[in-house]
Amino acid sequence: MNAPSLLLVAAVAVLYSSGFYLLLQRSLMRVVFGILILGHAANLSLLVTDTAITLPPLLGGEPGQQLSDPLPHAMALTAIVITFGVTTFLLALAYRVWLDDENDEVPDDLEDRRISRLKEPEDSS
Amino acid sequence: MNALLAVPLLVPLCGAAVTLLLRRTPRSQRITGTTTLSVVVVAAALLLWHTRDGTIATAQAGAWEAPLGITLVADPTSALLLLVSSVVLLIVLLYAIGQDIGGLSRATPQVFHPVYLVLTAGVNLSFLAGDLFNLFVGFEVMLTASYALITQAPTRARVRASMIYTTVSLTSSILFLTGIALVYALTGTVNLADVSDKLDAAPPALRMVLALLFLVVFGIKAAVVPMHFWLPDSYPVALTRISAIFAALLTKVAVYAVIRTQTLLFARDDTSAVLAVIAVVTMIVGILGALVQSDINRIMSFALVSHIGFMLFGLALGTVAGLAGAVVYLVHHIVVQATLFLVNGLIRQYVGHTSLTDIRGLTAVSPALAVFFFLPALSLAGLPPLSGFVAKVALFQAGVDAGGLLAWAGLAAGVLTSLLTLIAIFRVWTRAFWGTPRPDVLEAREQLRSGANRGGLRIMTATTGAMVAVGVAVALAAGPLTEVGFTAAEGLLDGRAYVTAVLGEGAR
Amino acid sequence: MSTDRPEGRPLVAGPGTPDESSGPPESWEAPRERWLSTVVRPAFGPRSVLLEVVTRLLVPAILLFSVFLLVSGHNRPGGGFAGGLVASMAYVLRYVAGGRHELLAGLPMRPNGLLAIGTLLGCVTAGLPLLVGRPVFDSVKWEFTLPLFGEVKLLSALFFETGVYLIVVGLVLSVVAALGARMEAEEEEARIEERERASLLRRRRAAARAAASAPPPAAGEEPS
Amino acid sequence: MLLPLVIALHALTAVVTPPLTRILGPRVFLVAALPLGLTAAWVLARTPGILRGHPVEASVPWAPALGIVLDFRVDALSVAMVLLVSGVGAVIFCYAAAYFHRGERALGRLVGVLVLFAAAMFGVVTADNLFALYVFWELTSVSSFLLVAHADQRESARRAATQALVTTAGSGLLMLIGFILLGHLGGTYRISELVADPPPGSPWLSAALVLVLVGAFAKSAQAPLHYWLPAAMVAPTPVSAYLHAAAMVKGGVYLVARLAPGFADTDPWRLLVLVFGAATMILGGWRALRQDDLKLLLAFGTVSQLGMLTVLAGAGTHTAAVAAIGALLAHGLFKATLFLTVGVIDHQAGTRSISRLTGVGRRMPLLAAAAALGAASMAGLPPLLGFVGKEAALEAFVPGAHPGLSATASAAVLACLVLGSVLTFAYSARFLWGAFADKDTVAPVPFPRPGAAFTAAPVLLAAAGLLLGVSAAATVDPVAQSYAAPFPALLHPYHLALWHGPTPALALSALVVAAGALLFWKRRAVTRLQNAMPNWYEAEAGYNAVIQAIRWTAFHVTSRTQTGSLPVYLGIILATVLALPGVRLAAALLGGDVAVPAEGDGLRLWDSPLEVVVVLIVTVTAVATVREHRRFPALILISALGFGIAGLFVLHGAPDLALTLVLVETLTTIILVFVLRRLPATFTTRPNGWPKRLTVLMCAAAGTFLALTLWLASHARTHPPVSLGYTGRAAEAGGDNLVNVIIADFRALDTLGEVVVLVTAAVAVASLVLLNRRDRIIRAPEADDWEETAQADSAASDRPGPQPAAPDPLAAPGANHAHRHGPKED
Repeated sequence: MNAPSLLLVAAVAVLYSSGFYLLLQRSLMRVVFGILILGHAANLSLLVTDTAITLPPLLGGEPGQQLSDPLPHAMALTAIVITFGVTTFLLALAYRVWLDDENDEVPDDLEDRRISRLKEPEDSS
Repeated sequence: MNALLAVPLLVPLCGAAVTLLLRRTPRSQRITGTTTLSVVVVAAALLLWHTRDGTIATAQAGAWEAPLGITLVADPTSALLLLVSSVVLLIVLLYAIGQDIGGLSRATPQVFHPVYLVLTAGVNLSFLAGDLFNLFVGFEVMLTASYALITQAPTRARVRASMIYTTVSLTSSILFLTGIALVYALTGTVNLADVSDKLDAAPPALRMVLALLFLVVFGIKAAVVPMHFWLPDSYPVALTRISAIFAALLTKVAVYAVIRTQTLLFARDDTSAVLAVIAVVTMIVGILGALVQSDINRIMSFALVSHIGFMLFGLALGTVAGLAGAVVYLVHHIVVQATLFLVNGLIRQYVGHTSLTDIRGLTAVSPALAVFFFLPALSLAGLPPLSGFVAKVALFQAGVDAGGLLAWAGLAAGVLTSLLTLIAIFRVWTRAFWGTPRPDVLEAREQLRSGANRGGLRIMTATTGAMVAVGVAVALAAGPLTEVGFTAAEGLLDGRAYVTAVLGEGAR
Repeated sequence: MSTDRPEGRPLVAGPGTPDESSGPPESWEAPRERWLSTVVRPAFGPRSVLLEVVTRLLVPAILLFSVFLLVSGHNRPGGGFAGGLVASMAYVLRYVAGGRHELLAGLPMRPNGLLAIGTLLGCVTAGLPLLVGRPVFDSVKWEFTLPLFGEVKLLSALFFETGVYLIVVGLVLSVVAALGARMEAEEEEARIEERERASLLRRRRAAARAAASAPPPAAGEEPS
Repeated sequence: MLLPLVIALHALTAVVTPPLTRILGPRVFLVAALPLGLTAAWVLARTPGILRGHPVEASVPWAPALGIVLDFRVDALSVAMVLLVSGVGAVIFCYAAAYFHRGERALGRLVGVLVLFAAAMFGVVTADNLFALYVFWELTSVSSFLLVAHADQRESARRAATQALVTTAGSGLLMLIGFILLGHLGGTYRISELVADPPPGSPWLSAALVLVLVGAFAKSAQAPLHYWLPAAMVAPTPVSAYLHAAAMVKGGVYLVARLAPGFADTDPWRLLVLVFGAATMILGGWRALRQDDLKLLLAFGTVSQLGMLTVLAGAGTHTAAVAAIGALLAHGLFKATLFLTVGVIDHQAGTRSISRLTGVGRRMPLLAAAAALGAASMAGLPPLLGFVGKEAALEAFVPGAHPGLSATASAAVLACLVLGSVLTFAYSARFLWGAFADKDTVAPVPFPRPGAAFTAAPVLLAAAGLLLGVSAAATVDPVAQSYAAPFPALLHPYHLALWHGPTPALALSALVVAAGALLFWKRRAVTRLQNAMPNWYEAEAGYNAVIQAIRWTAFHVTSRTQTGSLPVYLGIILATVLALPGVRLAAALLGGDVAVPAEGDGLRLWDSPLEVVVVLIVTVTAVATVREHRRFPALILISALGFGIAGLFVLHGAPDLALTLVLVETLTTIILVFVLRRLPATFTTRPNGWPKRLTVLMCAAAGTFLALTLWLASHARTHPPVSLGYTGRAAEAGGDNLVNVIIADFRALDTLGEVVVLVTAAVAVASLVLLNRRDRIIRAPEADDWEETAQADSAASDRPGPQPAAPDPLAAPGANHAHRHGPKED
């Protein structure tokens, strides 16, 4: 019925996979890139829930034409803008981390590392 | 009713805009913030009054009927949570104002006030959203505000923590968005009531996949084991006022979302086994983490993770009693966690840090502080006669009533967790509050109390006391609270009523 | 926040622009009257006259186009978002061509003001119907005839879209100001500080050396 | 409704007394004694009516929906307990007024909590609702926690308090589950109703009773949970006398006695009660024999006596019940007497060690006499109440006397009782000797004469024990009979009295005295024997081992899982996505539960050739971005990817989306350039903590899973989308562009939220970069030496102190330091 074409499904799969892969890296910028790609993947997912109709949802054309589903477009638009806002913040954050650490990496939590480096519990009380 | 449902969103947003404009005049910012939140408290109280008998209040934005426009919905569950969260938000704001007045904070009020009000709007929208995508937007509003808040006074540790926090939250948001795409693909709608209605016809296997996906999505935000690791690495590092609000509200909003989606959308799908296992693991792993830490804030954060398990346990039972227990536990936990973090903030003021290795004799430093810690600590451990006890009894009763292997596993985990919480929290008490305080701490206290920041410190202490009082009030009002809890739980389980209230009688 | 530090920062050494060098460079109180003036310093690379001229010509057109997108959005692709993004593109262009002073100079108001006004517009559009007992966001339509334009249809949604437009512009401006202009200023400042510190150190060391070498005999052989 | 008021009066006193302490000093205890004395008097006045079968009742609803109602009911058993809790309590409070010095540390806290404890204890013994009982029960645990640690500077006090709390509250939790189960089975949480009409026997009922008994045993220090009681002796003596003689430890016995009429015949109640009670009795007596510290001797004696009381209260026969009341009252009186005596000795002599005391009896004949009376009562000598109770106890287990009890069980218990009594006699004698005797080998310690008020309390209590013993038949017996009434009556019900004629019990008593005297006489041999025996009964080691095991587990679980590494956390989240919904989808596909699009039924390879090209661009750029480690090529790739997506949007009839995306992509690229040009030219490639193959596999699986679900879900759509409704309504909204109409009108609320996100993001970016810039500039150069200490960044950074001087460019490291110890923590 209205399942998207296999090609689009594959594109979505590749986008998600590469987004996840970048997300799992230590480099700050690659994490940001991962989020960007994942955002694309999610927006594309919203879009392809629609059938293969390619007419823009603009009224006023010839009556009786089947237009593409506008709701996913609206949601994807909202999502794009949200992702944009949040990505800029993430960028600023990444830049800040880099400034502080002189290091293009997501730093580990020090207290966790301290605890996991211990050989045994700190105190017995 | 239209106005009552819109006020908790629009008033904080207007407040945020006004405080953004008034960034040069802290005084008017404070007045705006306090007024705004007071209005929200009143609106939430009215809403709860209106819905206390199980009425479901709805408002159609733009006057478009339900599946076309966005619906705002308040049932007893959301109204109750709205009221509690806005009270907590107001008190924490007053605490922050006291801190600012006393010059005891490194936060920048120009940013704090607007963003805090945006956070309020986001939390409220999440509670009131009757639409899946709108819920997503509510979450995003709340989360973006939280990104801004967690980086207040950005020290290295805070920046590092917020990197973890932001990335994990974004991952969850992306998965949420994907989930919405899937729901729309399956049903062609995003209105919660409509989705609930139309999912009936969907293949059960796919429905189950979606149920589990949403469990993961909200589970990340609710810090459910094994997706909880980010929380103890980020919350404790933030400013007190902010970790208090995060601990009290953000995870609870996610728990609310879990409850809402699992009961309304996926009631037909039996996720109870998964939920019960997750609940048990969350309880145990969380509290084991708390036993190892040496920083009070981190102990509280792990305890927070652990007690999320209790609420999920109530949901996993799937009975009226279980859900009522979960709702009551939510209310209790919001207040208690906020109180404990505020107390930690006072400890920071007095001692300069919250590391257990170097704090002694707080009882001697400030008896009020000792009382303020002791009562919520008891409550967290579930000891009577405080709210934690009532909430725990509600859950345990529901578990015993339900019976079965999973219920008993949950009960066993609940008992063990309560005991370990007791050990963890009284480890803090015996080490930090008893003993002889260091002389320099006493000196610093005298300076603090006689210096220019005296007034601010008093406000902070008073507001912490107010939060303790709210906790005691929750315990005293356990009768009405449990009544509302049961009404709310019945409402949660009665998806038909929700659908009818939103879509009208003609639905289906 | 110590923007009031006295040490000099002749970031833009324009002659005859005293207010330029005395005021904090990253402040939004920067002068507004100039427009691709001689103190331009582009964000990237060397100054390019061609780019400046093109920018000068393009910016008003872009802004106009953005307003068109905003107004026509209800019937055609466009709307508040697209309009806002296009408008902010104009400012980004100015920044790229003219550097951060250009950006500051050309702003109608601070980004925070834009954000706040935009939010208020949105909230008011949403909340006004409540006062007359209608649901939030209930749309209102005014139709009236204007002498020149003829029949004009005014939707409350347009106010809302204007809010969106303002917010988008505010967002991009504050991001560009923060991640572009401010960082640039800071780096410059840090460099100057570094230089000052180094020269101060050098001077002190020289003074110390002078002092050490003043008592002449055998000083050079002592281990230091 | 006077009962809740009694508790309110206590609570009021608890609030008032701490401030009063500043004025009155230790005499504040006299004020504190008032509510207790009044309570005792009031209950005493109501006793006749209660004994006639009219219990005093009251009820305060709290959370009725959960059955949490504060029901109160005072019957004969409660009368006996209230007299101990409030009556004896009042005497102990008066004693405390003389015991404490004016300058005693934290006296206000002590008196407040002590009164609170008294209130809770009163609640425990009058509550008629399982939850109410639990509430007061745990309140006694918590207040005793604060009382035991009165000297909180001392590690031993802190440890003992924690131990007591963890043990009693921990087992209290099990008891709570037992209560809930009991209420669930019985359909009510009212104790009187449950006992009168117990639910039918079932495995669940047995489980409930076991859980309840665990709580009761822990509270009453039954072996092997008895270790906390001796340790809690670090508390001030009046506290010990009240908590650990008269009141708190009786709570468990009380609960057993309270439930016995309804549940004694349900397995395994009797077995548990008799076995643990008897074992505790002997163990406690045995250990009491070797103590040098008089207080510890009494503590172990208490453990032993509690064992006996548990046996009597739980046996569930008429005679045993009668004996229980007698022994309960007797124990409260004599043990309080003895504790108070030790308190006087300790207070005056500064020691309570047997090996250091000598000649106290000569100097304090009155105190010695009182103690002798108390010890005699403990040893079970006539004409004291202790003797009356012990006679009855022995009588209760004469084989064949009770149909409910098998002869062998009776005989075994009787043997234990006798053995326990022998030990009791021996340690009683040892106590008297140790405290008061002249010892040639010991150098005398200075012993100032105490005030009369100080010694009055033990004398008074000892006299009460004597008086009640002599008049047992008239005073104690009616209470005992009233309590024992529900048990199956015998032909000749047993009555408490001094003289029953020559009975087997009397003979056994004589045997006990003889054997006990022998044991005392041969005490050196006994000590040698005890030293030779292994210390296997040190239950405290068990507690410590459990705590250690918990900490060990906690440490290993946490240090393995909480790694602090973001890639690991995100990987686990992905793994969860795969493990929960992913596995479910795989199962559905394998099981054929879900329809897969087939040829002619929605299965299409592509929609248009152009789509193939664009998708190719998208996938190639996506994969290339993943593989690219240089910053600017990666930037170009990611922008190209964005434009490719926009192309797909155009192809799918979404011009608005495409327009917005193109604009957004352009801006994103520009901002990325701003940031990237400051970053290193290549990205770091340090491993992320996961094996690379696993990462690839996991990401590919997650991506495939999501895309596949999307495909299947779209295929399975059953309803037309709601958006069809927009077409007809767009005119109302006044626009032709449906997407825009949705954004600005139909779903304007979403848009409002969305722009608020933008506002917040803008503010956040600005605050992150613009503010606190001074700190960063100063800190940035010496970032490295921070690495290890940086955790203190937030915590240690800002203890209250003087403002740091304005940072001097020359003194960057110093400024850095000043920042770390800046003025404000938060």
